[in-house]
Amino acid sequence: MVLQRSLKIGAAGLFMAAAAMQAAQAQAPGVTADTIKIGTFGALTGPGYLYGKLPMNGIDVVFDEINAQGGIHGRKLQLVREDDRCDPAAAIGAVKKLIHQDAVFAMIGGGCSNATFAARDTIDEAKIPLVVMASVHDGITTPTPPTIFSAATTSSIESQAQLEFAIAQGAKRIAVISMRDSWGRARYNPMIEAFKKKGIKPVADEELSPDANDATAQVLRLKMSNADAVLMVLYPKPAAVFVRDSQKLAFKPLFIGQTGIADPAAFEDQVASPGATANFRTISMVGMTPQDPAAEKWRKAIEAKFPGDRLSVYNLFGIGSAQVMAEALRRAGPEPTREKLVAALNGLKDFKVDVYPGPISCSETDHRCHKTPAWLAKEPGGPVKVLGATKVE
Amino acid sequence: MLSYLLLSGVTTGALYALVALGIVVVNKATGVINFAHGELFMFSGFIAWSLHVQMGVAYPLALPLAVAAGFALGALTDRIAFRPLIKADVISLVLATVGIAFVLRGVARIVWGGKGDYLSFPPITSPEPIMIGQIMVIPQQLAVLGGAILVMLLFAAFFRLTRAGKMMQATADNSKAATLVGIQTARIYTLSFGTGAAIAAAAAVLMAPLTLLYPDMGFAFFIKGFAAAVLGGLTSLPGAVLGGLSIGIIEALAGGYIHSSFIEVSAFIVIMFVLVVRPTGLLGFSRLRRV
Amino acid sequence: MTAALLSLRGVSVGFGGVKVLDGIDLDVRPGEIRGLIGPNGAGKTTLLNVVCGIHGPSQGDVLLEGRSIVGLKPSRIAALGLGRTFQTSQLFRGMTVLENLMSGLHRRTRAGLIAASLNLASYREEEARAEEEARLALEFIGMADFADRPGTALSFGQQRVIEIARTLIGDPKVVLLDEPAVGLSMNRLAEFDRLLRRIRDEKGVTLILIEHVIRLVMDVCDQVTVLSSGRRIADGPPDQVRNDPDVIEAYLGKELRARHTAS
Amino acid sequence: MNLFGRRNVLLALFALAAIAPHFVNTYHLFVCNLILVYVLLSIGLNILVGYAGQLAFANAAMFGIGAYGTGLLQVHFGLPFWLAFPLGAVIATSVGLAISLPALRVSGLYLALSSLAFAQFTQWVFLHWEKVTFGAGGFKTPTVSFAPLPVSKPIGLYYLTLILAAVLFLLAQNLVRSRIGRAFVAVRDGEVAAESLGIDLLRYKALAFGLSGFYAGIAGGIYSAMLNFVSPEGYDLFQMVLQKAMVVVGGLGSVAGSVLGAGAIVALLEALREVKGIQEIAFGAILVVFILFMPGGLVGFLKRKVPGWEEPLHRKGAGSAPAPAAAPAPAAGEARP
Repeated sequence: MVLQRSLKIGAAGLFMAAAAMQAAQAQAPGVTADTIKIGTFGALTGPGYLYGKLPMNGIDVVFDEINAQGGIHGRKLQLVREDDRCDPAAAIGAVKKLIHQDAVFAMIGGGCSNATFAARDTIDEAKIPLVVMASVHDGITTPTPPTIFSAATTSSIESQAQLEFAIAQGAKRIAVISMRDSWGRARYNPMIEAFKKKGIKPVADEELSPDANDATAQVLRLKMSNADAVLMVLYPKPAAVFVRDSQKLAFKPLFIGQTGIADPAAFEDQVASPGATANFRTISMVGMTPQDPAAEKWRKAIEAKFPGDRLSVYNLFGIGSAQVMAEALRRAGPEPTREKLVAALNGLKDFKVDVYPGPISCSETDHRCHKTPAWLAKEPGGPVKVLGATKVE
Repeated sequence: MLSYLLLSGVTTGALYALVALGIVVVNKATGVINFAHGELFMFSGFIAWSLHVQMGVAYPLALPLAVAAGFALGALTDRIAFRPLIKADVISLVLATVGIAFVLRGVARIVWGGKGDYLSFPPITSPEPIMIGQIMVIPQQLAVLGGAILVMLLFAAFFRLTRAGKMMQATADNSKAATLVGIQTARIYTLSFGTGAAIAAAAAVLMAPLTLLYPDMGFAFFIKGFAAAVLGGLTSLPGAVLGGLSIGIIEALAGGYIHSSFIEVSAFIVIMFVLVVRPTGLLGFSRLRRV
Repeated sequence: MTAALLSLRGVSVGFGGVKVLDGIDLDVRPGEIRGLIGPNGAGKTTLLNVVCGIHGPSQGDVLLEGRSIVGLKPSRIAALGLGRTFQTSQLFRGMTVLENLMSGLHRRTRAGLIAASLNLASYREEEARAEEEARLALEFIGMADFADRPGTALSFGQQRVIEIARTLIGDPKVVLLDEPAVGLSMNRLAEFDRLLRRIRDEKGVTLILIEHVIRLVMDVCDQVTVLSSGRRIADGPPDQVRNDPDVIEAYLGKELRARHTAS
Repeated sequence: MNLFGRRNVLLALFALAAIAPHFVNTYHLFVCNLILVYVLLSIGLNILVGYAGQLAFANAAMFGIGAYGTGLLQVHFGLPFWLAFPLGAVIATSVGLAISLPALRVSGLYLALSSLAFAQFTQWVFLHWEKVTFGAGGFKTPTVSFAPLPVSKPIGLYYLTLILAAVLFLLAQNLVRSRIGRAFVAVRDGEVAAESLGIDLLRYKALAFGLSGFYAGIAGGIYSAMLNFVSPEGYDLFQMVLQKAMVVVGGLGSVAGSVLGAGAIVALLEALREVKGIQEIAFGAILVVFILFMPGGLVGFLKRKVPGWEEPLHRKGAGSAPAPAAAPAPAAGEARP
C-alpha cells in the first residue's frame, strides 16, 4: 500500500520532471521552469534618468509584489536593466544586448523618445514584445509595430487633450511654450497638428530651454499676444520658472501642463511664489499623485526598497506598465511564448490598472493602449483634485 | 519692455557671474579651468538642501556648513585631479576634472535623485515679488545680485590686502618665482581650488530657491559661467561679473526682440565673434607673445 | 663694400606710449658676425622680434637682401632665409634630437599631404635625404650620438647648440642668435667661439649675436652694435666700441665713467 | 623585430577584427562596429589635439555634421548612400577648415571656449533649422544596401568600416611620420619656434582641423548608416568627452593609441553595463585613476614596457643605416618629466 503510493508519487514525480525538462527545452528564450527574464532600457544616467531609472524602480516593486505572491504561473519575474543614456546609439546597443546577449523574454522600457524610436527597428526585427513605460514619441507606435505596445499616453493624445481642454475652458487665444528637445518636439509637433485640425493658430509660440532660469522675455511676448491660455510643453523646472515670472509680470492666463508636470503639489513648491499656481491645470497619464491615499501601497513599497527615495510620478509610470506586462504574461498561460504574449497584449480590453486614470485597451491594429489621461488641479494650499479623465480618440 | 528685459538680464546674469567668480578664482592661481565647477556647485547645493530642508538646520548655520563642505570638495579636487597632474598636458587636466564631475553627478543622482525631480529650496527672503519703481522683482534675485557683488568685492580685497591673497596673486603671476621666494605653491593651489568651490557653494545656496536643485544642473551653469569668465578675461574678478551680466543681458534682449528660440545660442554667437576680435576677452590683458 | 644683407632703416617700436626702439639703423654685410649688445631693457630682443616679423615696427623698414620684409608672416620671413634661435630652449619636447633637426628642414622639403600619406616614392626619397642631412648636421656640431634621444633630456648648453644646428639646416642666409652662450662654462665658451667661426666660414652664414657675455662678443664679432634705452649708441669694430665713452656710461653709469676716464 | 612590437600587435588586432563577424552575436557585432567608428573619430581628433596641440571641443559637432550631411543628402535629394557618404565627409572637412580660422587668433582655454561655443551653435542649428534637419526629433535614413554583394547590412557596414578604418589608419600613420607630422608637433610644442623654421601656423592648424573634420565626417556618415537614424543627442558634449577620453586613454600624439583608446573606452562603457546605476561614477573614477597612473596613456605604458614599441616622427631606417644604438640612450619614456 505504502509502497504502491510511493511508487505512484515517484512515477508522477519522474513524469513531472521529464515534462519540466521537455518544457525547458521547448521554452522561449528568457523563460525557465521558475523564472521569466524581462529586460528594461532607459536612461540610468544623465538627465533622462527621471524617465528611465525612476520608472524602472517602479517596475522593481511591482515585480517584488508579484514574486512575493508566487510569481506568474509559478515563475518569478527577473528584471534586467540596461542604460541608454537617452542616446539613440546607446539605446540600440542596450536593446541588442537585452535581446542577443541577455536573451530576455520580453521588455518593459523606453524612457527617452528619440532613443526608443531609434531602437524600434531592432525590436521589430527581433519580434520581442515591449511594453513602453514612458516614451511618448508617436513614431514608436505609429504605424502599428508588430510587438511594441504603449502603456504611456502617446504625445499626440496628450497634446490633443491639452488643446481640447483649453477650448473647453472657453479659451479664445491659445499660446504654446515648449522645449526644443526631443521630448518637447515629440509633443509639440502633434500639438501643432491638432491646432491645424481645429482650424486655429497659436497666438504665440515661444521656446524655453530645459535649464532656463528666466522667462521674462517669453512672458512679455506672450503677454503682448494677449493669450488667455498657455499650453506648456515643459519639464517642471522651466515650467516653474515660467509660472513664477508670469506672476511677477502680472500675466494670468490658464496654464495647461502635461504628464511631465503631473504632480501639482510638487510643482507648487517648485514655483515657490505664493498663489502663482492658482490657474494651473495639468493632464497626466497617471491618475494619482504621490500624495494620494490610493498610492499608499506603492509609496511604502518604493520607500522600503529604495531608502531615501520618495514616491514620484515617474515611479508610477513603471508601476503601471509593469502591471500591464504582468497581466499579459498571466494571460499568455503557463507555457508562454513571445507569440502568445503578443496575442495576450493584443487581447487586453478595458483592463484596469490602479495608477492609470482609465482602462488599458489594445487591439491588433492599435497598440496605443492608454488613451485616457486625467486632469489634475490644486488650489494653492489645498489638496490635489482629479478633475476627471478624458478619453481621446 | 526694455527695462524689464534689462532687469531680467541683470538678474540672470548675476547667476552666471556668481558661477564665473569661482571659476576665475581657480584660474587666477592655477591657470586651469575646473570642469567640475558646475558639479561642485550642484553638490554643495544638495548638501545645503539636506542640512536645511531635511535635517532642519537653520539657515545661518546651514550656509557656512555648505560653504565649508564646498571648500573641502574643492580641496579634494585639487589633491586628486590637479596636483598630481601639474606637469601633464592641459587636455589630461581637463579630462581629470571631467571625471570628477561624472563621479559627483552619479553620487548626487543616487543620493538625491530619487527624492523628486527638481528639489525646491526655501528662499532666504520673502517669496512675494516686490516693486522697484515700475518693475516687479523677486527679492531672492536681488539677493543673488548682491551676493555676486559682495563676493567680487570680498575677493578683490582679499587679493589686495591679505597675505594669503597676495601669495595667490604672486603664484598666479609667476609660480616659479613664487616658489623661489618661499611661497608653498602647492598649498596655494589647494587654497584656490577650495576657495573656488566655496564660492560655488555660497552661490548654490543663494541661487537654489530660483534655480531648483537637480543632479544635472551643473553643466548648464558651468558653461555659462565659463563663457562669462572668458569674456571677462579669465583672471579678472570684475571681468567675471561684467561677463556674466553681459551674457544675461544678451540673452534677455535676444529673447525679447528676436525670438525666444535665440536665447540659448545668442551668447555663444556673440562669444565666437568677440574672441576673434579680442582673443583674450573683454578685460583680458592683450599679452605680447613672449618667447 | 658689398651691399648689406640685412638692413634696418629708422626702426621704431612703441608699446603703449613707451618707445622701446627709437629710430634704429643697422647694416649687416654678408659673411659678417655682428654683435648686438646693450644693458637689460635696451631693446635687443624687441629688435630681434621686429626683424623676425613677430611685431611690426611702428616706423621704419627692415630689408633682407634689399627687399622689405615688414608685414610678412614670421614663417614667410624664415622661408626667405632668416633664421633665429631663442633665449630659452625651444627644442620641441615631443621629438628626438634627430627629428628636431629634420623639422628644421621644413622649408627645404616639399612632400605634400598626398605624397606623405600615401608614402609615395618621391616622399620616401626626400625623407631619406632629410634624415641623411640631419645626421650630417649633427656630426657638424659633434653630437651624432645623441640623434635618438629626446631633445629635452640633454643639458641646457647642448640644447642650445642643437637649436643652432636646427636653424642652420634650413640653409638660412642670416641667423639671429639670442643669447646663445647663457650658462656655458668657460671651457665651453671657447668651443662655442670656434663653432660660430666655423658656421660662418664653412657654411657661409651671416650671424647676428645678441649676447651678455661680452668676452664672447669681443672675441668673435667683426662689428659690434650697442643699444641703450632703445637707441643705437655705438657701432663699429670691437676695439673701438670697447673704448666708446657712451658705451661705458650705458653699462657702468655716469659716475663710473668719470672714474674710468680719470684712471 | 619584437614579437609584441607595434606592427605585430596591430596586425593581430586587424586579423581579429576581420574574422570577428563569424563568431559574435548581433550585439557584439554592433559594439565592434561602434569601436571602429570611434577609431576613425579618435585618429582624427588625435591629429588635432595630440599632434597639433589644439585644445578644440568641436569634434562631436563635426561628427554630427558628417552624419547629418550624409543622411540629409539621401533624404532631401534622394542621393544614394554611396554618393551622400563622401559628400558628407567633404562638408565636415570644409567646416573643419572654416573653424580653424579663429584658431589662429585664439589659443588655449580661449580656443576651448570658442570651439565649445561653435559646438553649442551646431546643436542649436540641428534643433532649430527644422525644414532641413527635422529638428529635435531627428530623422530616419534609408537602409544601406550592399546590393550586388551577398552580405547583410550589418556585416557589409562592418567590413566597410573596417576597411576605411584600416586605410585611414595607415594614411594617418604615414602622415605623422612625415614633415607634415613634424610640423604639427612643432606647432604644438612651440608656435614661435615653429614659425622661425618657416612653418606656416595657419596652414598647419587649418590642415589639422580639416583632417580631423574629414575623419569625423567619415565616421559620422557610417554612424548614421549604422543607426539608420540621426538626431541631435548623439553629437552633444558627452560625445565630445568620450572622444577626448579615447585620445587621452590611448595616448596623445599616437595614431596607434587612438585605436587602443577607442577600443578601451567603448569596451569599458559596454562593460560598465554590469554595474547598473553607478556607471557614471565608475566611468568618472576610472578616467581619473587612469590619467593619474598612466601618464601617456596606453601607448605610454607600452612604450615603457614593450621594447619593440616605438613611435617615431620619421620613417625609421629610411635614410642611411642608423648608427648602432651603442650609446646608453635612455628610453623615450624615462625622459618624461
